[in-house]
Amino acid sequence: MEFRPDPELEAFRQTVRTFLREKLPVDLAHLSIGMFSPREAMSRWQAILHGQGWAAPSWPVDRGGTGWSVEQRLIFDDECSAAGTPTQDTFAQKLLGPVLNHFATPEQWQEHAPPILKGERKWCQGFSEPGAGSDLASLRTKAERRGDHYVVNGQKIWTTNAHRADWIFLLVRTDPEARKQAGISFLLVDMKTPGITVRPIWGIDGHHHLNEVFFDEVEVPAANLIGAENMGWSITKFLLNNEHAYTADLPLLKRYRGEMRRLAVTQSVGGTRLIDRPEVAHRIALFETELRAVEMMVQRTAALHGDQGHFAHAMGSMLKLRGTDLQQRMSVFMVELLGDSGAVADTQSTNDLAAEMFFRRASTIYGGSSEVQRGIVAKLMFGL
Amino acid sequence: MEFRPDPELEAFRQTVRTFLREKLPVDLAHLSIGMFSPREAMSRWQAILHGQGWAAPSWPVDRGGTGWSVEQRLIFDDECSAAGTPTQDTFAQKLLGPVLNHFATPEQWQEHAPPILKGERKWCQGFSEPGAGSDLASLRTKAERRGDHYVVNGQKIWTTNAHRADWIFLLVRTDPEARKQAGISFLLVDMKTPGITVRPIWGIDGHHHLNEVFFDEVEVPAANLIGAENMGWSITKFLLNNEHAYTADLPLLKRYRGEMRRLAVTQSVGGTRLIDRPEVAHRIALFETELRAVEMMVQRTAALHGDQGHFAHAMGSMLKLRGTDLQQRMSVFMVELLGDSGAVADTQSTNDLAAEMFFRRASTIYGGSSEVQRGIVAKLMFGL
Amino acid sequence: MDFTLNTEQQLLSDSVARFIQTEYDFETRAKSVGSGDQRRASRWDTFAANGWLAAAVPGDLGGWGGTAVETAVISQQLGRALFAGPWLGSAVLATQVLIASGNQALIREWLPLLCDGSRRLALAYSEQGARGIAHIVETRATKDGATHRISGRKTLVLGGLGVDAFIVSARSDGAINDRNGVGLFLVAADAAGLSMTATKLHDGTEAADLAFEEVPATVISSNAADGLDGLEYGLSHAMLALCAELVGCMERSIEITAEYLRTRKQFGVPIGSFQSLQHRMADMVAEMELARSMLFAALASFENDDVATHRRVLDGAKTLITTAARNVCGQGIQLHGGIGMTEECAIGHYFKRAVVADALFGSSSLHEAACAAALQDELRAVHA
Amino acid sequence: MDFTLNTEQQLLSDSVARFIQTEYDFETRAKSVGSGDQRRASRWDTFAANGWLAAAVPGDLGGWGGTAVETAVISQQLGRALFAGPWLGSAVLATQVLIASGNQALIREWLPLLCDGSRRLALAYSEQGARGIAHIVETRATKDGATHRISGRKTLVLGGLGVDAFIVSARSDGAINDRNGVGLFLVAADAAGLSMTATKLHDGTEAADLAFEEVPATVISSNAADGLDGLEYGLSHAMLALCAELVGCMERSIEITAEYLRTRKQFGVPIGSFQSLQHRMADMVAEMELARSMLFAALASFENDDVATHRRVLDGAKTLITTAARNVCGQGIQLHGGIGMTEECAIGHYFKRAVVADALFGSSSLHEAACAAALQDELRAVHA
Repeated sequence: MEFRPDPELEAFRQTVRTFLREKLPVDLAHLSIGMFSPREAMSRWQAILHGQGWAAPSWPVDRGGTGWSVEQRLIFDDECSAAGTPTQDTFAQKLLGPVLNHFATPEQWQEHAPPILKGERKWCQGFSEPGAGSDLASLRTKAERRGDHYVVNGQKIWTTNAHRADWIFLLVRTDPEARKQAGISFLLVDMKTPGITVRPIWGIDGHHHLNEVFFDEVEVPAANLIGAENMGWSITKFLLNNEHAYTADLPLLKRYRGEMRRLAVTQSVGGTRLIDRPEVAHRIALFETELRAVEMMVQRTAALHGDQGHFAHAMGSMLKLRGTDLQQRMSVFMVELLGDSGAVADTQSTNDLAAEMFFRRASTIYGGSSEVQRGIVAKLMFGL
Repeated sequence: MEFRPDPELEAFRQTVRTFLREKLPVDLAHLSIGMFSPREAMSRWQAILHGQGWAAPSWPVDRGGTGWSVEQRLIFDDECSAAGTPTQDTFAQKLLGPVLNHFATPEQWQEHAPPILKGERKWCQGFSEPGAGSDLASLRTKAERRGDHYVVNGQKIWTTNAHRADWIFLLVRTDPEARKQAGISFLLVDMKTPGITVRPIWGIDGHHHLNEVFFDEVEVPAANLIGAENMGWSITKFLLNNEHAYTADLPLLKRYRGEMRRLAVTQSVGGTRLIDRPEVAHRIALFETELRAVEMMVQRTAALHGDQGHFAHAMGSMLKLRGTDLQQRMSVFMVELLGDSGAVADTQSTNDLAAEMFFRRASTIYGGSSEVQRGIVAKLMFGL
Repeated sequence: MDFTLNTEQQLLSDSVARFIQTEYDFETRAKSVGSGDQRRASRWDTFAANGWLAAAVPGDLGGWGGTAVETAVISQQLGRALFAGPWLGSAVLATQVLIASGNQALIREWLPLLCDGSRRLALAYSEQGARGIAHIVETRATKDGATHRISGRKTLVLGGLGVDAFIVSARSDGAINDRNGVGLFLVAADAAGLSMTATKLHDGTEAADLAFEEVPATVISSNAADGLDGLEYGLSHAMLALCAELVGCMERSIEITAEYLRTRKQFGVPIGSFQSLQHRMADMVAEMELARSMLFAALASFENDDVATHRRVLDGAKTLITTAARNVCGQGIQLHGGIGMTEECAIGHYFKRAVVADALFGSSSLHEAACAAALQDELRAVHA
Repeated sequence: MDFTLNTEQQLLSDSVARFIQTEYDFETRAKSVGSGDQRRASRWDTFAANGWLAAAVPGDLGGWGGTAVETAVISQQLGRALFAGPWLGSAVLATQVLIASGNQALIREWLPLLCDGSRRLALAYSEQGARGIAHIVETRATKDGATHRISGRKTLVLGGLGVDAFIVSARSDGAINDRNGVGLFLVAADAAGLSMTATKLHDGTEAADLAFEEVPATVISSNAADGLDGLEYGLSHAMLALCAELVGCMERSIEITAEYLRTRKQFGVPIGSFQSLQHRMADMVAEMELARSMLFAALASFENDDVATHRRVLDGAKTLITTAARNVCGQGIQLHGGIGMTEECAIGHYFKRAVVADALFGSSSLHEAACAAALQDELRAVHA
């Protein structure tokens, strides 16, 4: 056990910082505090990363990635967040990517990976269904094999960015007889295929990120099946088990900290700056302490590297529990710090923070709700 | 809906206050902050109350009680608490009393009620068993009818003050064939009966309040059976459903408030009184606000009077949940306010508060744990 | 005290409930909020015809002679439906401030018109640097012959769109924080030099920002102490209304959520059968009942106590109740899962109202600090 | 950074674990704590023989050359067993303050004797009006020829019974709050004018209160700045030890509770099958892992950062970790039910240790206030 900073990682941080200073266009920086970047900005930024050879921070070198360690990737994310870069396409990079790299045929990989690396194709994820939320395996969208095609019928919901995506990766039921997990397959579908209808879901943050996606006799080439038929559940488990150190969204929490500090010194009440009010300083200081603990918990989880044992998995769940809870408490307090304008929806300056706060109510719901995470932790840690 | 104070109740409060000022002996006042008063003090105080005609605040007039409304009793308790009187025998007054008044034969009443009123006989409650905590109905202590006696064998646990009590009221299994609740009876037993062994349980507060009580072939006259054989469970439900407005122990919370205020103005750090430190004032002010809400919730519950409907019952459970949680948080903070002496076990001045705090960890366990209360509320309020 | 509605109050409550049921269901509300034409949708004529606008206006001024209790009864019902019209801003806040101002001439002139719904006022008192605290005022009033001229900016003028005139707080003397020097003025909505920016709050309700440049104004109370006292008294009345509204919000949130738990299935069973969710619901309803109790405590204090005491209790109530509302409605979203995050589901709107409510009339942290300061003053005075 | 124990650390950890297992189980501990003869039971010879007393002593001073990390490794194991001997007071606190004092002559004289266990020191620094804050000192030191004379009172001298000498902080100049004027002195345990009162803390550990009346003392660091700096540096080391100990406490509390949940039955099933208890356990372990992460963050800061920064991080760590320990161990009692309230059940003792820990070296509220003040200083300096 040893807590001196690693000089190689420090050097890496400097490299990233220099790159960002030199290569991040001013008009792409700080476009939003937490939510998705505009599609156009993402594409431009992805192309710049591709030019640098940093197109896929989480992929291995022989697949066009950087081969970075989890620690390096956390530093990269930290610096990108501080510099305010656009986001990358998380669905393509972190969810589909590992699946392509691990399960795709060479032909499949060649068709789908390069457009991701270059920022030319955006993906969305078709997992949840109206009747299958926390109980994902009860999904009912079905794909029937007819010749060299699957014909897909059914409905997905909560599909983030379906309206901006080019392709979707889908879980479908290919064997209606098999029990729950057993009959599920993993399918890649072009969003332009006839029979797909995207219907917007407006969120309580006043934005349109989520969608319903309807499939009506959608023909999908059988070549778009990843892995074998009916092995979709094990692919899903592989995909969901990947990123334990990321569940707390540390860069977001750090941006919140920055925002609070900014408000504390720029806002005042009765001529007194907020930071000079003890109750405000007290609250922010407590948040900062907790954030420091979460940050170290992320480091600990990162240091478990590829470990897929019970403890790593449980740490991912615990990080999500604590990180998202902190997210929600911090963002509510940020809005409180706004004072009167914290109530107002239509001013650009404050709307970002309030919309961000409303949006983050979902953090404890998606990606395995807090209730599901508690169940996982109890089972993994105590066999309860 | 109308919030003006009731002049009759205000006048009643003055009457109680005058009585306490005139009749409470100085050497009986403020003997402890929260826990049981010494037996001797209780007896002397009960005799004084008896002389005043106030021996049983919760009993009807024709049974030797005061016939006070719940509101009057709350005022009486409030004033007694402020004046620091010894406690009355809760087990006799509030648990056994209503049972005697409702189910006892005239002979039984005549034998047991007057000694309670005069303070001559102390009672304890024999309900819990090692295998029957939250699941009370699974109790196994059995009473076999042999002629005009029952013979009791088994074990009770968590028996508060068994070592100081003269009698015990017991739940026993009289029909081993019947299912759970059905075969239980309610029995009164003299603690001097041969075959009863009391073994102390030392608590984490360093005190001996609790006991195990063992019954080995204990002969109890059949005349000591309350109600019919095997109707003990309905008596128990009657007894436990009685006092919804009391579950939060409001007088205790008010004493805590007084204690915090006292510490805040008498203790200092670096020459600054605690009350002048913002973080201390902030915490106490928050507690006081919450206490004010609990106090009004008690009033609301009291105003439901004899109502035994779902809502009154649920209010009792909610009051217990919130009141005991507040108890624990306040008592922990009280100990924090003690500073260095908060760590020390053997100084009389501070030990009271710390022991009190440790003792109150049980508040969320006994009398239906918080988990049980939540289940009751969910069921009564939502049918879940 | 009496916690049940008397006959008149019950009729009042029923009449509002009937209006909600027949003319203001969630869909109607959503449409009116979306259309930007809330004033018509708010059916001010109905409010007048039913006497709601006169319910808490003293009898000798042509009202029904009710108190803040009647305001609370109406507000709670409106809170259940998330009523988005200018009830709080005009019917409570402006009306009560006008009454409390003591300017008999203006009261006699305006009050009948406010009660019959033919005229509407709004109160412009907060500023970005005041954050809802009444005595912090930068807006200046200077005497100009027979009239006054007002210059400055006001924020969060509730119900300010379409009013006939504004009541405006402005300072003729003293520094930003001084209690002395703050008066109340009446400004016609079409006065020269007054410009208005319509704003929409997160919950869809309308407000306005006002900018004053040498705007001519009529004095309501130039007497500094009277002006501020009247303003604060009216604000207290409105804070009670807001607290009652939030209790209504929580009631309905809990009902909606309970219904969802009974019908929504996951893993083949209604999710209400999961113990963790049952217990969550129990905690939510307990928090609501505690908040309702705090509302009652604040109503009682407003009725019975001196100004310093009732302000302190109201500060506490504002904090406790908005915090409870954010918790309860936030958990409502959580228990709904994804659907709770959507604009079309009612639950999220209740949460939004709770967030807006926290920003109105001063945020929780400000009120908590005020409670702490009041406690310090009290204890320092007693233990000097 | 490396979060796994290296070979030496693993050996160290294992050797302590073996000692605990073979010679210090819960019963042995209970006996030694009850007997009042903890010093013999603490097996100081074993501590010396295994090198634990020298583990964090620099190599050039005859130690093993470890750091606070080695102290933490040992403390965590001892925390698991609630070790009640003078480890924290003598082996960590007094030893590290002596080292940090920079008085080479005294260090050369005492350190070998402390490491081989033949002599023991304790630190007397806190006072009732100081509450663990080092620079608040009322005890006076006056020069008297070649020696100094000390007068005043010290509280909570950990491990103070049976030591050979005390390190004492005393003020030769300045007011109670001044950082200048505080020096460190060595006072023989049998010095004239020194009187000692043995105290027992809630967790059974021993401490002492000291009263000094013109007690002759040797200067360790009369240089005011050096003395206080050394004292605070040693205190930081001991705070880390205490935090590590609490992580050990939480680990064991959770293990004990999990085991209880698996075996204890109610309603015919192990209580660990109830979802609400499973989720509670998940929250407890998540809180523990967050606390462990905070410990690591504090260790890292102590190693890498300047004094002002590491003190701030340690202030945060002390608060976050003692709060976590009180929560986790308190919930441990709750999940045990009645049995958890008894002296003979281990779980309550872990809670008691957490309560004592909060009072040591300054309570949570003081440390939180210190964090808030540091944040204010930082932000004011940047945004003047």
